[in-house]
Amino acid sequence: MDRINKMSEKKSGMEEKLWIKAGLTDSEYELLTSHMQREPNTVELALYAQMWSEHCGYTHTRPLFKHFLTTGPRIVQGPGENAGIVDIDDDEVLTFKLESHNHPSAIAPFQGAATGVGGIVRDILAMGAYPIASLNSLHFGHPGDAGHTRYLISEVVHGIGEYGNCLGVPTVGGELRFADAYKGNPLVNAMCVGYMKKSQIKKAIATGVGNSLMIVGNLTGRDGMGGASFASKDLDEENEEDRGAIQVGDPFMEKLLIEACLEVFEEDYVVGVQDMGAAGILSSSVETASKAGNGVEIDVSLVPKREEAMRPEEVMISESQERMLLIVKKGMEDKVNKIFHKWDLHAVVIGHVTDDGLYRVLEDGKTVGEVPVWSLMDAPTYILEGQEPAHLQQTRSFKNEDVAVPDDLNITLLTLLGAPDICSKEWVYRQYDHRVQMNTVVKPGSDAAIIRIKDRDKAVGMTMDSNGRYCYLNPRRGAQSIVAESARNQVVSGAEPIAITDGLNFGNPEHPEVYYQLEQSIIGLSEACRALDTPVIGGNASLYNQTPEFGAIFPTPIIGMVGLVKSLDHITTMEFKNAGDFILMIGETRDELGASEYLDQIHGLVTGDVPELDLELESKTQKFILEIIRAGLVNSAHDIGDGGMAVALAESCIAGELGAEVSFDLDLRSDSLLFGESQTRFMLSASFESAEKIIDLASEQGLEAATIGRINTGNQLIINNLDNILIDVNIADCSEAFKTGFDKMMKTDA
Amino acid sequence: MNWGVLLFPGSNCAEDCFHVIDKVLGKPVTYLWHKDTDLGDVDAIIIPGGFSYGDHLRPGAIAHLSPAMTAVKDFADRGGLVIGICNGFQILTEARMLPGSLLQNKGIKFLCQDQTLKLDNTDTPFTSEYDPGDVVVFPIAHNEGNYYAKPKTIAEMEQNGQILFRYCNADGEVSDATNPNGSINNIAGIINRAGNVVGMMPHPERSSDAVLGLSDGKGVFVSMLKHLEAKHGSDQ
Amino acid sequence: MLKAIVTVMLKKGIFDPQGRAVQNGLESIGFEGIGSVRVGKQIELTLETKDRAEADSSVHEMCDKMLSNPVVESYSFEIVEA
Amino acid sequence: MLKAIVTVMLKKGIFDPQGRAVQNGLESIGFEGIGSVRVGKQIELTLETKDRAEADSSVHEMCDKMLSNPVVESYSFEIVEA
Ligand SMILES: Nc1ncnc2c1ncn2[C@@H]1O[C@H](COP(=O)(O)OP(=O)(O)O)[C@@H](O)[C@H]1O
Ligand SMILES: [Mg+2]
Repeated sequence: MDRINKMSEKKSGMEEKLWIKAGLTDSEYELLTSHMQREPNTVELALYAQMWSEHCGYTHTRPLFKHFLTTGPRIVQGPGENAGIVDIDDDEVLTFKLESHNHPSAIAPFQGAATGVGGIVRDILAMGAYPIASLNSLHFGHPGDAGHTRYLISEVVHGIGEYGNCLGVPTVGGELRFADAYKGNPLVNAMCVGYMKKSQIKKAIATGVGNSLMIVGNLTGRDGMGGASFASKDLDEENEEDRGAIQVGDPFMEKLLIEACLEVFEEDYVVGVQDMGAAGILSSSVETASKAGNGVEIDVSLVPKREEAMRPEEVMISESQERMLLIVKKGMEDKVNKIFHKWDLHAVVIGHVTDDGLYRVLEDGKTVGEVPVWSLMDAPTYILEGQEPAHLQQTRSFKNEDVAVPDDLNITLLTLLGAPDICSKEWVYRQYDHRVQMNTVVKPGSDAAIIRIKDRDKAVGMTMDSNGRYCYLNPRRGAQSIVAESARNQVVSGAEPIAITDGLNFGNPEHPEVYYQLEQSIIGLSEACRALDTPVIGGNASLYNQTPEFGAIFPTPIIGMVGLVKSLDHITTMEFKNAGDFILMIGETRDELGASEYLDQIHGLVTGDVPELDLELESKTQKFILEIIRAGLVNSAHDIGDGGMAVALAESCIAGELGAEVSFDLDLRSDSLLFGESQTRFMLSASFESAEKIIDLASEQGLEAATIGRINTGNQLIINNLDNILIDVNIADCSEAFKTGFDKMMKTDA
Repeated sequence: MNWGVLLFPGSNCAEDCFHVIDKVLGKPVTYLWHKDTDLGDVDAIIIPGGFSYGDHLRPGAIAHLSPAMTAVKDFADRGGLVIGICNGFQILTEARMLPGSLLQNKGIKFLCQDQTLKLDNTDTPFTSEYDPGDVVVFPIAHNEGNYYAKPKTIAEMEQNGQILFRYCNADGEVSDATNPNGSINNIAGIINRAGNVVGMMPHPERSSDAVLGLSDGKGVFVSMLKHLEAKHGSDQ
Repeated sequence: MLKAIVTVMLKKGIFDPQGRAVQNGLESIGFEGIGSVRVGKQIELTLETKDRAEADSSVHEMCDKMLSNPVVESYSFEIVEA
Repeated sequence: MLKAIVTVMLKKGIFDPQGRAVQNGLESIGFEGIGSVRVGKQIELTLETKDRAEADSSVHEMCDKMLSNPVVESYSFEIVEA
């Protein structure tokens, strides 16, 4: 080795500890020197620093993943590949995953969000699949009080739109939520779903000694230097110098990459594929080699670059976008290159699979770094001791009596309909091409997006959900509720939930309270996934989401769920369809105001406990909803979520442009009845005969169900309880509040 | 009757157009490649939507210079039917096969929505299935759909019946309030003087497969088909 | 090596929505006294030739063919030493 | 009246996909000897003030706050008589 920069030669003062600068601890440094049985040079140190970061090595989250259910009859591939795979019958499969791009989006929101989309699409492509839809989950501070937040929202939405639109992958859904906890550290999580035949599945594996590693796509530059370790630190001033690490997305290149890769995959040239995400060439090649138990060698001088004088470690960890690694059968390199050439792209051999289990970096044929592959994959993990956050004692002691019922409940309803978390997100999704590919049967604006599979009588439901406030007030039950809510969105749309991908967005796990939130949320997610039979097939962790000024974000697990609609006839939407239809409510309403949108928006309180959730009842009720939908008994279906029953009812009226009158006989506070968020509830409409059948079926199964009123052609939404009129509002006013809420919010001046 | 769908790097509605001709119309259709100078034996050419060359510089700025576009011009000069949809429209204006240009939407944002359109001239090979004044729904999805031409050009086009579709509301009213992108005279689709080259921002193909809840757009392709069939009948 | 700096702007009289949006944006954060804003493109090309006349005519041709759309845009450029 | 001509370009070292696409496009129609292409924005603002120093400082502020994103872009401007 010619290029030895012995660390020890400079190992004197603190500022000389290069491993600290690289993001490794003293004990990690000791561990890696024992793995190597010598001290690393600069190249080797960079390899460990990247691979052992939270982002690549999942150092804090890996030990917690054991809780997850990851198998099931429809699960073809669980966590461990670029994305999980589920079976949707007929030898067809879907692959999907979500990924965060929080820190890049905080700094360069347009590019950060755009490259987030690009990254997750390549994960799907690397599975051999054609990307058929994407979704996104966005969290920001409240825009009302900050021009900067409005700028972030505009730029993030623009970035997601521009990238996805150019690719021709429809952006069909997602969510957009607000809380001050995200002010300094917004969350941008993107999800992509791909489709393929079972026989087309590809793996990220470097088998076959002598096979070639080919890099395809964009040239390599110094972009995103150290992005993986950057994502594994708090966002603060000290990281200022990392902020040069901005990648620029090139969706046009990505589109060509998709076309060319899928064309190559049709032939028998490629044994393995891996996208280049965090830590670029390094992590993609280490992972593929490790899976095969092989070694690899890569010559950095062969990598096509667009910047001069790049150091070997810079080439290895560059996060230039729109690149993929193909493991190509020996002798097939020219054929691969020919297909890429057709699309005006190159495919270049940068190294080979070896049999010695070593990760060898060369420069102009000379070795400049050499470490065991296994040791790079063997990032140390940390099991920490969590501590219940101090605020929970106080928030759990909240009693409904602590707040007064508002005088004018009509105004309360209108306020909620226009509230940031509830109001129409059309401002967002009209910037996304949600119809390209001509499969979008249910477009954004309903509970789940529904994408048909061409030439088949079946479709796919897609959702993304989270609730930071719930998880802040009760991480475990909050996390359960998210899975339940996502599954509700699926079943009301006619889809049977199949599996989830999870995005773990948390603060710095080294803080015991944050670690508690992380651990409890994972336990909650796992419990709900087991109860609802939706295994976790992949996910992403984004920790260290906090700033000195605003502290840690709300604990925000985000889930992306996919469901199967077994016949196009089952597709159901939330809008009321026919005047005269009966309105039914399934599920029990209790005196639960804690953690609600209502407390937050109307009383300015983020407090109380998350509503009770009986997972067994949830599962039973969801199966029932799906059963009656499949039986053709239901004309519209909507889950009752943020803002409670009154909001759900108003949404169905607004979307259907119809009026409704409903009456209850419940001994409950008016605000609990109208706006409480008791779980496991649904709002349906059906013809008279069907409504009767639904009630009968429900009582047979011991489920709470009631016909509460009827749809009419009038312009009013009227809600009575015990002969009192609680709500009597004009649908047009509801609609106005719901549809202009977002615009108003984006125009408010500080 | 052979249909051709022209593929550029970055086209992303080519499969959609192909699907409609193949599955909805049940007619033979092939892809044409931007580098080809010989387009083979086709009777109608669709230039699909998307982001050819990433829309870099201006939408259509790079694509219109490709070898295939020279062949498309020849094809049109010989009377062949050409329809450019969305990015295809932008390419046709860049190639000067249609007058005017498509500027950025007045709201400077990408706009994807189901759009109501009013039929103007229905006496063309592309619109014969409709009646004048019909109101139809085709989705739009574009960032540069704001049609502009010099006032004199617009006046001539209006006089010659070159406007095929205008943005309107559900009642067929055409006004500034029903104009999503700032197009002059709410223009959504136009035809050349010779009557065989059309450009339109709305996507008729996305409104052709009833499963998706929209089917008004099928008429555009059926009109073209009937025209071709009549022509072939008389050729024989 | 020479460098061509090409500026492409929308022709006068054609409404520039982006310019308007920038103006509104600037005003909304408190800037006053802005008459109008136009947004165009600046394209910088390095050219391998050393011959200014040749560069000049080839950049003209690039502008006419691809870099600008004469229906709605006008262009100008200068050539400097790279 | 004064006019500020602001140029905003991606910083050196930051990948410019648009520039690359334009370069490839120009090459594909036969232009040779193009070293590199970068595409940026030119923003022209007319300002009501007559005070150059004032204009100068306010345009600087506009660039920092809205016209450019200092993380990825650099800007320059000149002020001329309108
Ligand atoms: N960021 C976004 N991108 C795309 N669609 C979105 C986004 N945010 C919300 N939507 C769409 O708006 C609708 C309402 O969202 P939301 O209120 O979160 O629904 P729910 O409460 O049923 O989960 C859904 O169709 C959703 O897909
Ligand atoms: Mg819902």
